[in-house]
Amino acid sequence: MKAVNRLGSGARTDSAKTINFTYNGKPLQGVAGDTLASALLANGVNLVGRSFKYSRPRGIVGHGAEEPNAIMQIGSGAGTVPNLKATQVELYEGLEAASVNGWPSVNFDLMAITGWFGRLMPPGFYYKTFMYPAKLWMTYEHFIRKAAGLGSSPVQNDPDSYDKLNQHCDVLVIGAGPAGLTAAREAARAGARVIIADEQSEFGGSLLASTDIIDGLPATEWLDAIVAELQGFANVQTLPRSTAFGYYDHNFVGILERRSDHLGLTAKTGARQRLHRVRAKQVVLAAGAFERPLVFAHNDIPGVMQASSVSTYVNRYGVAPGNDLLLFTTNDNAYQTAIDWHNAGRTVVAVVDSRLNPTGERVAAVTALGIQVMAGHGVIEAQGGKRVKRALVAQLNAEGTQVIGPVTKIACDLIASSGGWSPAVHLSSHTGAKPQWDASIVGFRPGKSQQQERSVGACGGTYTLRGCFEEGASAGAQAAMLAGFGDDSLMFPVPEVLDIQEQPQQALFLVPHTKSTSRAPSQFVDLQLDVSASGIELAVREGLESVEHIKRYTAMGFGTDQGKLGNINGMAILANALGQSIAETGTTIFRPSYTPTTFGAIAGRDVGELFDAERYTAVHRWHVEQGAMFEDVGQWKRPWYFPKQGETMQEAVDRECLAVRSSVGILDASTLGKIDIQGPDAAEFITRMYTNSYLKLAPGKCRYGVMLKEDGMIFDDGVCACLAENHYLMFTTTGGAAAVMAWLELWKQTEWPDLQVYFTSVTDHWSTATITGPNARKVLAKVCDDLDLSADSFQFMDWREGTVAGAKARVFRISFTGELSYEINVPAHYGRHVWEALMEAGEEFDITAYGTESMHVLRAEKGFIIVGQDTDGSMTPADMNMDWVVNKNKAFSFIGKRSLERSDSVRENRKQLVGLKTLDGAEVIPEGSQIVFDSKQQIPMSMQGHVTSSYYSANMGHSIALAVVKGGHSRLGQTVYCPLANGRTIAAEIVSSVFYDPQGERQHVE
Amino acid sequence: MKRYSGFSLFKNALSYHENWQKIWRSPKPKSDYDVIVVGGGGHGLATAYYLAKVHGITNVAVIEKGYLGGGNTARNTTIIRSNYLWDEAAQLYELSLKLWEGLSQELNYNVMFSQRGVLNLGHNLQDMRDIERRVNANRLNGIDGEVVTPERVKEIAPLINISRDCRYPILGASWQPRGGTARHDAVAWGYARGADALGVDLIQETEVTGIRRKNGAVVGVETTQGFIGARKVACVTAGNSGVVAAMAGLRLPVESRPLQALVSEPVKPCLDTVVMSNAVHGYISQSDKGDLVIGAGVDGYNGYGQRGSFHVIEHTLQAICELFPAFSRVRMNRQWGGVVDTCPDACPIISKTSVDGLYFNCGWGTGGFKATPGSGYVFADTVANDRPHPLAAAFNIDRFNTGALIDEHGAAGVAH
Amino acid sequence: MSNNIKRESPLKYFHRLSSKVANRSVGELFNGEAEFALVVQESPVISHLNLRGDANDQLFCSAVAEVLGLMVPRQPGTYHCNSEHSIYWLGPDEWLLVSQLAADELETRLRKNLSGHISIVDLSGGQTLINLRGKPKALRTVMKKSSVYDFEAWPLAEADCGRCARTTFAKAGALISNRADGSYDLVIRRSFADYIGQWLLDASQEFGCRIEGDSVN
Amino acid sequence: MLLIHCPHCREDREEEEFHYSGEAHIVRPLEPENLSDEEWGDYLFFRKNPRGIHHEMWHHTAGCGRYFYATRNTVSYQILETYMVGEKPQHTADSAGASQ
Ligand SMILES: Cc1cc2nc3c(=O)[nH]c(=O)nc-3n(C[C@H](O)[C@H](O)[C@H](O)COP(=O)(O)OP(=O)(O)OC[C@H]3O[C@@H](n4cnc5c(N)ncnc54)[C@H](O)[C@@H]3O)c2cc1C
Ligand SMILES: NC(=O)c1ccc[n+]([C@@H]2O[C@H](COP(=O)([O-])OP(=O)(O)OC[C@H]3O[C@@H](n4cnc5c(N)ncnc54)[C@H](O)[C@@H]3O)[C@@H](O)[C@H]2O)c1
Ligand SMILES: Cc1cc2nc3c(=O)[nH]c(=O)nc-3n(C[C@H](O)[C@H](O)[C@H](O)COP(=O)(O)O)c2cc1C
Ligand SMILES: [Zn+2]
Repeated sequence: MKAVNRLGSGARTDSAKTINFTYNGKPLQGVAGDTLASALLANGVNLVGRSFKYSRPRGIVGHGAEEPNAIMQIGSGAGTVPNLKATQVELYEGLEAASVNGWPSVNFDLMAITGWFGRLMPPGFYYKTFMYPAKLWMTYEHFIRKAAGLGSSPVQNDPDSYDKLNQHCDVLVIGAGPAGLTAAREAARAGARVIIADEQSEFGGSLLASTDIIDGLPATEWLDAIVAELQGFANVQTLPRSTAFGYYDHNFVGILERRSDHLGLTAKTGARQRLHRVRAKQVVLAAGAFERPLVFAHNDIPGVMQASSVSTYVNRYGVAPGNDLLLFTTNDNAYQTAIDWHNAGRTVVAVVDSRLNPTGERVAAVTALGIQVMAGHGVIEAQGGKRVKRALVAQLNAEGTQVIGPVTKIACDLIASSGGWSPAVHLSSHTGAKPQWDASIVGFRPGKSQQQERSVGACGGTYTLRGCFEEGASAGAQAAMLAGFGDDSLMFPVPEVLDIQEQPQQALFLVPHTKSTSRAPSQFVDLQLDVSASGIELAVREGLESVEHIKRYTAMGFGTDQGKLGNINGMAILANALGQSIAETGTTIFRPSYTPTTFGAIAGRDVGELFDAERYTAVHRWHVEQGAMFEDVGQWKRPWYFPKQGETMQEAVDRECLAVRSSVGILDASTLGKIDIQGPDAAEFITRMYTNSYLKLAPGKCRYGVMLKEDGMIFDDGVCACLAENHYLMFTTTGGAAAVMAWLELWKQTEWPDLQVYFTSVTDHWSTATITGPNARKVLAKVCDDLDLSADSFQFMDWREGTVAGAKARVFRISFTGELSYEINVPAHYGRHVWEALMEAGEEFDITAYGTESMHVLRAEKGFIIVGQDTDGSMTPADMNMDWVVNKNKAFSFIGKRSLERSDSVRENRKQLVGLKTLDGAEVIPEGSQIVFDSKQQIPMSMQGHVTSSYYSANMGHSIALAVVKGGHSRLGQTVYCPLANGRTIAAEIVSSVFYDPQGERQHVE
Repeated sequence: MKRYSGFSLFKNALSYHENWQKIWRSPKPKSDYDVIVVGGGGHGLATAYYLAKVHGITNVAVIEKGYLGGGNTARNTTIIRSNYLWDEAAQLYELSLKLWEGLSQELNYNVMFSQRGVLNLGHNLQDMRDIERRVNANRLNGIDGEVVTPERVKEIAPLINISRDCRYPILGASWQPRGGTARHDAVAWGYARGADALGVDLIQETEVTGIRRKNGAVVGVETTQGFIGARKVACVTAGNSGVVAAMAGLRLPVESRPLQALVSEPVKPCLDTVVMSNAVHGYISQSDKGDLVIGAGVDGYNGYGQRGSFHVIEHTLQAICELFPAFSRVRMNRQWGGVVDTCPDACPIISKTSVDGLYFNCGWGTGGFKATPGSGYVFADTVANDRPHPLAAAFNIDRFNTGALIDEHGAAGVAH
Repeated sequence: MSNNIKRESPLKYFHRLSSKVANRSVGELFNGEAEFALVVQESPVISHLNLRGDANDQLFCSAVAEVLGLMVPRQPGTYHCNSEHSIYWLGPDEWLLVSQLAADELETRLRKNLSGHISIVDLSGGQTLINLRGKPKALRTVMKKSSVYDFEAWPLAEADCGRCARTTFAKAGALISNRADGSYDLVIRRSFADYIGQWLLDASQEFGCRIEGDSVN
Repeated sequence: MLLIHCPHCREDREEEEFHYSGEAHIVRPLEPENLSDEEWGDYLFFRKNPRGIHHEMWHHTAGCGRYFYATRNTVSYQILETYMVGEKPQHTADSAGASQ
């Protein structure tokens, strides 16, 4: 295919360097500097897709972020990306592009849809139909869903990685057009740390397509110089291809930098995209403005384009998207498009100007070229199928609300329209600033600043180039000053440009037709979602009055362009239908993303194995080497069980549990939280936090405690040891460690600042090896010769400092298995050494490493609870049969005490911890089973409790379970039932929660 | 009220849609009502509808400070399910689910309730215990649900990652087939249209600024349009409940927090169910338009800003990329926030108050959309009869004094 | 304590690992010999002590100063150091001492000098000090990738003092300080060390990074 | 995304370093036993939750580990001041004009 519309090199393209790409499988050529859109237009591609609802043919209308139609699937396979706007895709060798909506087959009668079916689909039609018969809705929906979506998500994992930078700067400039560039230059010269970002591939904004002369130079040359100047500053970061997508509180701006997409989607150069998380002291918004299209009948036919886009394609890319241009405008500025088109050597059929008497300098220039200007006229309808063939032009009344003359048909294949400009108020709106209607510019200006920001240039409603320079420069200097740099005075002369005299524009939001809006051919407002002027009027007729209701009823602005093209027209049409002003009607809310932002980039590096930190103990590598299976407990990886060759989990756990009770086992308990507590008030403080008292705990002694929240419910538990006078060590659960630490600090710092006590987390400092079982002492004795381990001198609930395998250790004689146990704590850099020494010492006793699963079984055999498994935030110590741990007579009303006396806490029939013994001992009740007293009832059943922990106990030779049952403590011996999902019911007897060694004799191995 | 149907659509198309009736009137407020419902979200509108429909109380106004359904009703990720843990909550949400099942027909307005099923994923052993416990409770309460394996999860949501060697592998899930989503706006509009047709006045763009009392009893509300009298005032103002309660000198056990959500650009159907994960913290479904609707977390701090902190969005998308690595190249089109009224036990308050004639329905926090029909139903009954509906009794505000909380943090997840 | 027992520093299993420049798929670790823009050096096990006390108490300050030969930093976010010890501000009444001296010896000396309400806690096994040095751009970029803190705002460190901050590092935390040679010291927790090692290799893939250290000492 | 001035670190720090810890200045009753269930329930759960000026506790979790107070507008999210435990706020709902 020949590039029929290629004029040669544009200001930013090089026609000597060709680039091959495919579009819907067809090979095409573009040139260096092209976007996909300019290359498609160069090749004469009219149709780029079909509309969402009515499947109407659509062509490219814009040249940037505002493009609603040219939505493409780029690339294939794992690297594919859906929904890129062709206007924002830089061409690269081998690019594959495909339109996202079913490509029309030749025989497909496109207009039929808009004719009749289209009329059956006014806004809100879903809500009015598909209701009967009710059961068919899911079928209807199935078909509705088939039509859903634009492009397709990849189905393979993303091969790319993404990156983030936390940036801090004094002045952030968003947009590198004339306003932004001058702002950045002034701020940089003042010495501020400056970041300037622009969404486009190169800096320059509108200057990239400008024919202006600046400081005596062609705009693009002047541009190259200032960009080079900026890059020369050490304190400036220039970020092209970088979109500020969201403006958040306290001057936090998210910027997405596309680093390699322009090289090819599979180009591997490190991170594909980078998210800059910018905290700026001051922000200058110089994001430009969007040209507003004119809304006339069938304004969606391919070949209807934005006037500024036509100029951009001609000047910047060297592409003329058609032959015979008809320009339709309400303002002087767009006349430039006629001049550009004429200079490109193509025909300007006519300029249709809605104003009665346009006389500005550009108008004069156009007339001088011999181009016909039809003042006081409007294009009321475009005609054509897949491409504009002609325009229907008619005389309008002065207000532009009525057709008052005959309709003439003017042949053309390109209609450029300009209804004026709308400042890009998006980012300022993100901050909560409400855009303000300003009739003098026929547009919404950014509202009052809510943050340290200002909008300059076209973004603030200033449209002259000189004005943009002036505003940009002074905003840059001012922002720098407010950030602490310079004195607000300008360092550079404002660039010299020619002033062009312009006449006021006309406000025209809906071009009248000879037929009423409801009967005229569709006049599209939002092209992506097929929202038309008649749809908006219909919604108003149906009683919807709020602009937000209109948005939601018609879907206006919901698309991937977020209404950049159509919203202002839509709001004005709404205002008119409601008979109120545009100011009263207001806008919908602009929110991030300014343009869509890649999920992966927002996720950054924190994906896959780095999704969350994995915390390891000092012995972790040993566990890995032994082939342990791991369990996630919070961020920790804990060995779950250590299967031997060919063992099932149950076999491994049985073996581990038996080993502990018959000889000795070893557990890595390093993950338990440990808090060092020092200070004269330490005992008092600890006593306030636990339900029992620590005032009399002597050095060398340990005590088990339960901590409640103020609501009286169990929050954490663990042992607390007195290390020395005024010095304690508190153990917490693995998962509760951070929460307990914050809890202690909260009370100490905010409620009792006078108590003298300090807390320090020592969780990571200590590596803990628990050896447990009747032979535990013998093992320890082999590697420890400075402790008297005899039962009398080192008693249960004592701790001692000694040397274990050469390392200075704290040894705690506490037990979670009911067996003789020593928890050996050594500084973690000796952790693995000591562990291996214990393994070696234990070899003769067949010492067995066990994991959390066996630990759970062993403690359940003893009826010890696990907070978070046997409790769920609604359990008191009494519920857990642990009244013994509550000291009600302490002087200070410990945390949670008062709540234990509330009526619900003392209610009978609370769920209480019990043991369950299945009638068939081989049967293990699934954890989480619900308990009923009467198995014969109908559903809904009256549930009386549930199973919290349940195991097969190899030591007992039968299954055991812990459960909480209503009134359970007085129901020992009763039979309860667990109805399972598979229809079976397991019967079990309520027994004591202590299954093994109820007298606690096994502790006392001599 | 003219009924909607395929036929009415056809007929109106013939006349270029020029003759549709108004969905609701925009009346001037009367001086006096039997009941004023403060708050025109889904719950408030449903309350008004059932007051009129079930209890014949039609001299009712709904007063809404913005546009109808513009609060959290407009901002939620529309997940509907009833698989709550405790009996009290499960029964309330199940009543709701049953009402959802006939709601489009009841209202003659298609709320697009789509029973595409809801998966709640488990990523560690305790998650799985909790899931077992909840599903068992649901079954015995007559609520559908089952525990499914990772392989079954993959069948239901083919793009999900069930590999065992990711950071938080999926160990299983609960699956409630009757759960799903609905079109949130349509719910508000359907109830509004229904209530309006029964005579309820819907007063928009009018803020209640005070609650006038006499001898300890309510006599009406001050509004930005002046005083409006009422015998009973029923407040259903979600995130603003604390502010409204303060007008009557009351405090509530609720805190208002920003909760965020986001949508991707529309993509072709690739996720036909709702997937939620508490542990990695994200939840996702795909709308009928094709956008992925993703719920993010609650911000750490109180706020009335309808916007939140960006790091919450970052975390959510990390979770989504963890669950669905293929979505990493999909793009975020829009994000927003709502102000949710969080209760200490993650359960609502549906209650009379210490002020005669003043009622509150709030505290739905991150999960009240699914309850809209049931909440309106039991609240209307409570207001009409001045005593708690049996299913609302447990949700009395007194529970914060007695301690009889209904801790649904597990089943409520952190947010949905 | 006997000297022949094995000590393992927290980052031991990452010593001599490096990231390939760019193109590296996540998680792929290997030994390369190329030149690396970034070097992560774990110091051998040294003493880390957490010290608490009243900064407004002259006696406390002078007693600490006497033991260390260093002023107690009272200015938030600063540290002082000499050839043997460093003392970092962690909070208004909290400091970290990193020292070449054996932890129990230092603790004993301090306790002997100090009185009143204080706390000294040995954390030597629980954390490790790693130094990040390299080409300025690489270093700056990786720091920006890893932490929300604005390190560029710091003045250059001097030989005997500089700035420090406890802040986030990836999804973990760290005490970060600058050194006179332009490099950064990080004190991180042991249980997060592997994660941080992995993070650093990943985050610096565009430059190349190598982790060094004496694994056993 | 808040930028919070930690009065201990005397620096503006990123929100990610902090944890919000609820309403400030709620004093624990000295003798909980003597409170009625209502009074105790009020202390436990009932909060001001204002729309506007709010005094709240923050914890500099990833930083100095200290708690402090902040006066923040819950609508604009503007932080008017941060101050130490034990200090009184300079800005109150009254001083800032109506609490919106
Ligand atoms: C991001 C997000 C996601 C969520 N996802 C889910 C989900 O997936 N599933 C689910 O079940 N729930 C979800 N929820 C929760 C759900 O949205 C809410 O619980 C539910 O919509 C509350 O409905 P409502 O009618 O009570 O409140 P709203 O819809 O908020 O209505 C309250 C109304 O009261 C008005 N009002 C307030 N003050 C006054 C006053 N003084 N005068 C007059 N009017 C006033 C407000 O303007 C508002 O319109 C989510 C919420 C959010 C924010
Ligand atoms: N006479 C008229 O009617 C009229 C109307 C409008 C514009 N103009 C002309 O247009 C120019 C306006 O200059 P300007 O500097 O204000 O704007 P500009 O349009 O030249 O530059 C704005 C730049 O901001 C970028 N941008 C926008 N949003 C962004 C975001 N979120 N993130 C990153 N980058 C973003 C754009 O890509 C663009 O490059 C002047 O030359 C002016 O004369 C004239
Ligand atoms: C379920 C659901 C789906 C949505 N889908 C879209 C969408 O496709 N496009 C869009 O722009 N916004 C979408 N939104 C967001 C709304 O535009 C809007 O942001 C949200 O309702 C909050 O209102 P506000 O932004 O006006 O405050 C959706 C919202 C919800 C609740
Ligand atoms: Zn701090």
